[in-house]
Amino acid sequence: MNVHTYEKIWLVASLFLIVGFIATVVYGAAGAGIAMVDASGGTVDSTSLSENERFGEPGVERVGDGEYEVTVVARQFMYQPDPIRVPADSRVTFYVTSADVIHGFQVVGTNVNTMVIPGQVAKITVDFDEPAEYGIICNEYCGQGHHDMEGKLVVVPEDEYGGDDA
Amino acid sequence: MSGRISRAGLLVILAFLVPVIVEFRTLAALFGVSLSVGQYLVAVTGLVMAVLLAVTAWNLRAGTTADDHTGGA
Amino acid sequence: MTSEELPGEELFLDRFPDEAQVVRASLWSAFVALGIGALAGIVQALHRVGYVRFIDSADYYTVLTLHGVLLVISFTIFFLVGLFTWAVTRSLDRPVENIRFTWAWYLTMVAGTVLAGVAILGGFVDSIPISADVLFTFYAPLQAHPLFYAGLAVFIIGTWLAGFDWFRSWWIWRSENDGRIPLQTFMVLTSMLMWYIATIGVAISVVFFLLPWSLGIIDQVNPLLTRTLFWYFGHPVVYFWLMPAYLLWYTVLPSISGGRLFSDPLARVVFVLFLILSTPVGIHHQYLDPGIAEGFKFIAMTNTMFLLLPSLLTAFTVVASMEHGARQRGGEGYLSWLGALPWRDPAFTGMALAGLMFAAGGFSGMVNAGMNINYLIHNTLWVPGHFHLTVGTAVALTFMAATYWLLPQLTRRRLYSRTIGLFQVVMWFVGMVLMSNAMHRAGLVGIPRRTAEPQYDGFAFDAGLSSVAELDAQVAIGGTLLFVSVVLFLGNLIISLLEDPMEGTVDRSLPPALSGPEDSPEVLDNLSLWVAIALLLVLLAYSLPIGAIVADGGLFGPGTESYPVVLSWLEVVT
Amino acid sequence: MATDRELKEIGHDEFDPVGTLTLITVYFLILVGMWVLTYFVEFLGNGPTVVG
Repeated sequence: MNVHTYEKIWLVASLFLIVGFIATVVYGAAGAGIAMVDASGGTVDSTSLSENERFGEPGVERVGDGEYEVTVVARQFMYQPDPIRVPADSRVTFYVTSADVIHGFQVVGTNVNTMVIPGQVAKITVDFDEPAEYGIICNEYCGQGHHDMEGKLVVVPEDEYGGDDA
Repeated sequence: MSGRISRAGLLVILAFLVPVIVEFRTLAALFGVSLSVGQYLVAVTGLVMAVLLAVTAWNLRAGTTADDHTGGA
Repeated sequence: MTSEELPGEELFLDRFPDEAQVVRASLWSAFVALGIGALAGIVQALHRVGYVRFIDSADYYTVLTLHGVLLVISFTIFFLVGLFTWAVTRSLDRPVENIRFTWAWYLTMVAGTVLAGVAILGGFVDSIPISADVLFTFYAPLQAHPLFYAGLAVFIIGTWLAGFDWFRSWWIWRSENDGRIPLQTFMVLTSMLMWYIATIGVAISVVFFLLPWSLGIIDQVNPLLTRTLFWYFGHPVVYFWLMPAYLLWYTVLPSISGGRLFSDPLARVVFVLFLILSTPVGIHHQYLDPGIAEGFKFIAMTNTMFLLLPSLLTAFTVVASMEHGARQRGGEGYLSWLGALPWRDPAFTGMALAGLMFAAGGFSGMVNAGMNINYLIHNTLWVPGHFHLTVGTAVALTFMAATYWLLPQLTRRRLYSRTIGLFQVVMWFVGMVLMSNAMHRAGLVGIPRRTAEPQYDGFAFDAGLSSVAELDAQVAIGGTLLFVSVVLFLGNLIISLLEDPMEGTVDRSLPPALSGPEDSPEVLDNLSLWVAIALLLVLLAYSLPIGAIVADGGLFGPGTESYPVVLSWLEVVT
Repeated sequence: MATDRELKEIGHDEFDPVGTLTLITVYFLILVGMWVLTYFVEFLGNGPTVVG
């Protein structure tokens, strides 16, 4: 095959680019510690969430020193609980599932973003260092009221954080 | 290049300027310069004028070589 | 071999009158879809930014479904079947084997489109309990009327039959001719093989799950499974849209530029890479899905990144072919040769600008492919910003530009106005620069896609260096320019057809490549080998994830109900 | 229509796509620059992020 020298140079540069992209993403995972949402949340019967041990009562629970678990149910067209209150300087694990169709769960302006699929539990852990107020939006079309589906996440200063009941 | 820049070529050059024009304020802000709307308008008008002048100068330099007329084939 | 010239300068229309009729019908079907889809597009753009609102926000999603389905399925694929019929017929220089069969697949596709279209349009009329506000992605458990799924299935069967038509022409050609597969036919065949492999996913999803479920035969489906099957098809379909544009860039654009294709062998390599790599990547649309292990996502990312290779190679080969044209026209220097290109020709300028926008879309696609960076941009406006550069410009603008070039040989009419044509393609470019630039930036600050409202109640988006209002203005102005551009395109075309037929002929022969097929290894034409490798990669990429999804949630899901998106059944709007 | 005086035939061996190399080098640099900006500034510079 008759490949021009310049084109060979470009082929090598392209491969360099591709490997560079993959290396960056690997750095993000291994170096910066970013984990992908995966299958570790398990599955759940979305037709009987109220009887489910975890999702029967969506809310915030303190599970350790500075560690919290937040159970969220997304449904047309709201999140439970809303707002979600957690203290600053905490490590929060969200368990998010849907009671009906596919939704999104995106904390606006951050890198916290996951799909919410009925039958699946999205489990994501996030460190909140500073007090802040965030909007939560559904970023997957979920029906005619999709644009009304929003929630709030409030990270309150540690000393103002009252209880686990959100 | 020997030829002049045709009107079609100028149209394409101006089209290329559009992203620069619309994001001029953002670009400036990235370098720490905040422009008022008035300053922005002056700046982008200047930018377009500069390009038009450059094209005219180029065409004068290149003389009167005809535009290309081929196309489609 | 790559570009057998039609004897003399005979028009395609004269040499293959029956085929030209099918090609024209396909192209017109595409343009009807383009017109309606563009109308839906402008309604949406202006509603979404809050400038002009005459539809209810609940109906926004009907408009969005119409826009998505008509433009990415009907417009692109009808144009594709027309172009591929032209390409196979002219590059093999033989008529189709049975013109009635050819019309049969065309009519099957039309029937499918009408069925799905009726289901979607039903969403506008409250009194009709038919609707399909499920968007182009139709994720269960949102449920459309069975007509929607049936229409989709019928449409895809039509494309399968079309592929058979082209394969049959090639099989018969092969029995009568020696040598390499002509380049255009090679491109059609590899694209169709990719399509056959890719549509397995959507066929299984629709036939075994969604259609029976919408008819009430089965109670529930596994939403993650049907979603995964959708994306099994949903990524390669974007290459299916793109392949006709590539075919035009490789075989027509060099000639319009006044040059010759730089390398026929590399063009073949590129299409083989697309055949092999297009399908085992779909999970990159599901980086943020629960229920799929990180390792599977990583494999999908690796495949996706290597799928950049054929596009990067294309960038070089196509630009080099244009440069060859420019130099033959007297262009010189490192960059000033660009001035020697035929910028007055709307067919050239359209395709060149489309290619440039594809280079920009390539960048945002690289970001989409980067697994963990999806936390930043997944389902934000960044994503439509990206694909309006790829399918919305690289493909759509190339198709419009190519239509200017194809028109005389298909209709014996000259283009009514080249000036309007030139303005039209430049206007598309400018409109898309504004719109997609704003969308990308809006996505980076977290503004979502697919929503009817510009703002939310409980918080405001922070657009950093600029403002949300400025981004909205760019979307509105850009969207308006795009709509005007489509109107100019269709108007120019219609007026051209009303003019008298032209005298004589036009030269539409395609010169052979600089480095011809004789330079390429024979193995490139061994299609069975590439199909086998493609299937193997699909098995490697998908058997474990799909196995895990079914093992965890069951074939019909861990428990879900149905959510028909039908106005009169669903009383949910708050 | 045709501008024959300018048209010349350039064959495979006498054609060095140096202009293409120039353009594609510029593209390469833009890609690398934009990637670094998007990944390290826009993404990693943004927070909070999913860590588990």
